[in-house]
Amino acid sequence: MEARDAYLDYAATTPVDERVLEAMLPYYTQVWGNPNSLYRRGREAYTALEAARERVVGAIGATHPNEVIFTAGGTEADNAALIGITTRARPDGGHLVVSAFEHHAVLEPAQFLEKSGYAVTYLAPRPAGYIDPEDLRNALRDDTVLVSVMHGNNEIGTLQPIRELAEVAHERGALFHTDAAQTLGKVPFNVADLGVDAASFSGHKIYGPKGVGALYLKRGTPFAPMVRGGGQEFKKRSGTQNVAGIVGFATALDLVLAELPEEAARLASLRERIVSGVTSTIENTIESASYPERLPNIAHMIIKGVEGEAMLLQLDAKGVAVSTGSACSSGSLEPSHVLLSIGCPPELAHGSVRVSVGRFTTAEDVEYFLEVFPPIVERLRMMSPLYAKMYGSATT
Amino acid sequence: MEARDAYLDYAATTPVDERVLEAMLPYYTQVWGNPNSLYRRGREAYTALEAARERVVGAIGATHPNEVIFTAGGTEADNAALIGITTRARPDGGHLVVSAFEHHAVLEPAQFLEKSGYAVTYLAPRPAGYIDPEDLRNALRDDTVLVSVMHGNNEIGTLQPIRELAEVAHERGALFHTDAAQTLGKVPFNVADLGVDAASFSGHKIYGPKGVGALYLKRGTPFAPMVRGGGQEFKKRSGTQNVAGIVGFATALDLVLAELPEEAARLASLRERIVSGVTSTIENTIESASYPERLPNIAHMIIKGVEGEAMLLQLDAKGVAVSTGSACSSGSLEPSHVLLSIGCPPELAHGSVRVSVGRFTTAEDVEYFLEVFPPIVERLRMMSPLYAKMYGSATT
Amino acid sequence: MLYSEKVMDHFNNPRNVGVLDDADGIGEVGNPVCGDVMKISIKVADDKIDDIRFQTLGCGAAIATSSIVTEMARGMSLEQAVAITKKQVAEELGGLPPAKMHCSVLATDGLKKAVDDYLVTHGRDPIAVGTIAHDDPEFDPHAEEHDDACEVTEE
Amino acid sequence: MLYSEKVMDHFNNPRNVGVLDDADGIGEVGNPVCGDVMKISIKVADDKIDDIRFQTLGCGAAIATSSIVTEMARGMSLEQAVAITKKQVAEELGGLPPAKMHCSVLATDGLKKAVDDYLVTHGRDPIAVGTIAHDDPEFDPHAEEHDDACEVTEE
Ligand SMILES: Cc1ncc(COP(=O)(O)O)c(C=O)c1O
Ligand SMILES: Cc1ncc(COP(=O)(O)O)c(C=O)c1O
Repeated sequence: MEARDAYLDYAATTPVDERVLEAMLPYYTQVWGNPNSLYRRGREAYTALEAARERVVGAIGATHPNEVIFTAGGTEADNAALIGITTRARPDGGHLVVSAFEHHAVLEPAQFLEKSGYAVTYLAPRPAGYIDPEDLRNALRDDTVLVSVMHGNNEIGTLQPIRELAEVAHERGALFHTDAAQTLGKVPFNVADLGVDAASFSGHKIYGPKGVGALYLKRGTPFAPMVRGGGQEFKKRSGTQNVAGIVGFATALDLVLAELPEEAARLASLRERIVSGVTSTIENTIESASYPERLPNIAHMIIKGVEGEAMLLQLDAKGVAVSTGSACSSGSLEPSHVLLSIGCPPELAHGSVRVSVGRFTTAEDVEYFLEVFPPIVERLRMMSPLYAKMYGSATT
Repeated sequence: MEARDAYLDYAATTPVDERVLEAMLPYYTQVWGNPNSLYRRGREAYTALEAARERVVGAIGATHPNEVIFTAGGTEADNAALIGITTRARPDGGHLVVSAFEHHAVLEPAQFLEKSGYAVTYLAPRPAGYIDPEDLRNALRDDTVLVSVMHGNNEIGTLQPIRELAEVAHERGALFHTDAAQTLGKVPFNVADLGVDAASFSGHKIYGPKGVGALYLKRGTPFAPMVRGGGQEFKKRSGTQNVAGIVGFATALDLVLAELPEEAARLASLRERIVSGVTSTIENTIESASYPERLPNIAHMIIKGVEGEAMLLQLDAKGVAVSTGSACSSGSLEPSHVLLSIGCPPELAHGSVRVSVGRFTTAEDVEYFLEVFPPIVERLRMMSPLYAKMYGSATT
Repeated sequence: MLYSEKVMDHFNNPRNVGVLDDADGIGEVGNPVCGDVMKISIKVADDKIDDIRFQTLGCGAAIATSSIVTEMARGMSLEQAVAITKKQVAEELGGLPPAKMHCSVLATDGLKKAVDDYLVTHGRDPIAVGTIAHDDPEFDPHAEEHDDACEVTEE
Repeated sequence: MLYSEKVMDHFNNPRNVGVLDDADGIGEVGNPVCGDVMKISIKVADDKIDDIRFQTLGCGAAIATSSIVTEMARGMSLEQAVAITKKQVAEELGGLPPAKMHCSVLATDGLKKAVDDYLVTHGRDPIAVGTIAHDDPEFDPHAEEHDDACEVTEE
């Protein structure tokens, strides 16, 4: 068993694809003008920027170039959507619904709005890992201004019934935002099909650069900018645009969509192998969420009686990169709010592991992981003062 | 007279230096981990990120790594400083002072705060182009929470007496922020010497990439984050960091500082040549601001009886890139607020031209500009229904 | 913001620049405080525009719209000339960036003024008065040029 | 957040793992709900720690601090052992990331409990009681580990 470099955390970030980097390079040292300048160098940059925008607009099924504004990432897009839509649509307060298992990039601005005087419902998902449209219906109020439910959960990997949820929101007159950072390029994403008013995207999840993302805002959606200044991005997001990064994002999106159907099938089979491999060879392990609609690339499991960071570090020592929802790994006292939200007890949440595959993952990477993982679990269980007591034996 | 490519708008943006790009490249396809991940790839990215931070911290004379947070540019840094400091230090309202000739990236968040219930004084500069510390003293109130005066003005190029201004603010218990997007790397900048509590920087003004900047926040300065989420950047700015861009920014800063003294002298003499060349060969032209403390690289002149965008486009046709404060170029009705603030009448402000030099500007570029510019002015003046009436003759 | 090729052509090679020494009518609109002023002089024969010249202080679009309006108007009857709309001017140029649409008002207003000047100095009734945007003290040239995607942008 | 080399060494090669079958004293602290539980067993001879073992469920720092505390305590008098501070544990490891400082409390508390357990089961007075953070119902392991640059960060 040779040591490998098995990166299995594509849901955290991805390498920039060589083809993407290639597309970006001219915009550092050749076409480097300010796209807001009128002379040739500015016009060249402007043309590249708008061409990139058109590509993104087309790729997500938007209808008008002004519906896509570029941001510094998924987090900024989420913040801008939550705060920008809410404060503009209802400056004097009102009600928001966000799912309880949103990314912090949605939860934190929701909490900020709560402190600023808005009422916020943190809607619990069903234990299987999805937001039930009926639960949303019951949470809506006459003054609900915005509902935000992510398209695919970044930890447990479940997809949400966005079209139904958006419909329920709209019936009650609320706007609908979805955080699609994890789904763009992994499952079909079309704003018209889903019927959303706003959606967030992140470049570095799709083999594009870090520090660039986009916000889809359907025409006419109320919006107050978060970053104010020179009035770039149709006055919706000021600041000289990261032209190279934006070209990278658009290129990455093109590539990932071109390869989507085959790649999704390939990743799904790797994912299945991971889940069945772990749960069949290591006792007291389960998949975290049972909802069948899911991202093809994220496997998420509970390894009972083990702490996540310790697993992660031991896997790292073997050249395997994964992530965990344990409290220790996040530097907070609480384990993953996502797992807690679907009813996973904290002592099990501490032992969660997320294995996510991507473009450069091979079957060998997966087999290697499945080979090195059981002895690690066994070793940690043997080192635990509780495992034998609780589960009988530490051997796998 | 051969057509050239004479880029003379370095104050708008700069090309990425090849050495900077070189330094960035590994962070796209080799060291591409998420710096917030614990395994090797994450640690490598984290190490690079923190090394870049240390370099910036050292370069600006900060004392602690946590004093520098990376942003998506100068605009975001300005917004975060204005809104983050004010709302945290005085959540229930208070008073701000900003100079009337700040960049929109400062003015717009100030106006946002004004709409949110803060009182804002837009302090007029003296006609020579500087903020007088006595004027600031008179503007301060007991409830003044923050003063923001830019270090160097991006249009007229005058430097502001930041140390004195910060002292005056501090005497009255107010915090002090300076927008140093235009000065970093062009004149010495040291947070301790200047005595500021916060300062904003932008990468693409110093031969670094667009879409990256930094905010200096002195330890203990009250601050509420603008972008919230995963808690990156010491919980002060969430979002997966743009590692490549940040490394580029730090590298660009190193380079620009290493070359500063000689380069500043070289640029200053190019600047002098531009101002004396234009004002001596074209009648009815003047330098816009007389304050002697100024950026070495920005020449700013009023060309009476001409509209700026027309000049800009005609220069562009000759391969020369400059900028203007005319209303038309900005898409707004008003010409440059900077020129109006120093008492320049709107009809003259429409005819302003900013010529800014940089690393790759040669004496030949400048001479070429000085050659092609007079006939352009003459032609436009001859086309004007007013020039002959107002100034006697359209010939230069 | 990009100018069309035709705008750039008319800006770089403006047609009919100057003042007709023996003009029958002169129209001047705009204000240097706003950055654009246009003056049109016309010769009229048989109630048609026989010759036409312009002078413009202003941006690329102001110069280009001035230039094209002189081309459009030449040979037109006075009625036809005052009926030229800013939309036609913009279309003739292959479009204008939204922020520049007001420049075409400058051109059509200048032409209207010149026609009325001719009519009034020849003892006839003006035909454009009331349709000249620049005569309206409330006129804001930028009022219509907001980008419609920004309708609900700023507070 | 980076672990020092010494932390990683103790995490990857923890010393003194296990339970002493004939332990004189046993200390168990922590809670699986919080993600870390530690159990220390000691053999005592001449009021010195003669042998020592640990078991830990927890993160890298929890395991490393457990491991090093067993090395530090071995051979110490009981008084010396209960006087080991979390700061000493962290220093001995070449430092701990701020977010992990609480892990060293787990290790010192486990040791203190084991010593008191030995003393009490041998009819003597406990010497650590009152200094064991985990006995305090108000104890928040994370209370002290805020990054001091963030003092004024969040509302
Ligand atoms: C669901 C989700 N939303 C938002 C983000 C944040 O995006 P970014 O890292 O580009 O700020 C991420 C990833 O970090 C994510 O997984
Ligand atoms: C003084 C000043 N502040 C802020 C900015 C904005 O910086 P950025 O373009 O990185 O958003 C600029 C340049 O555009 C500037 O000149």
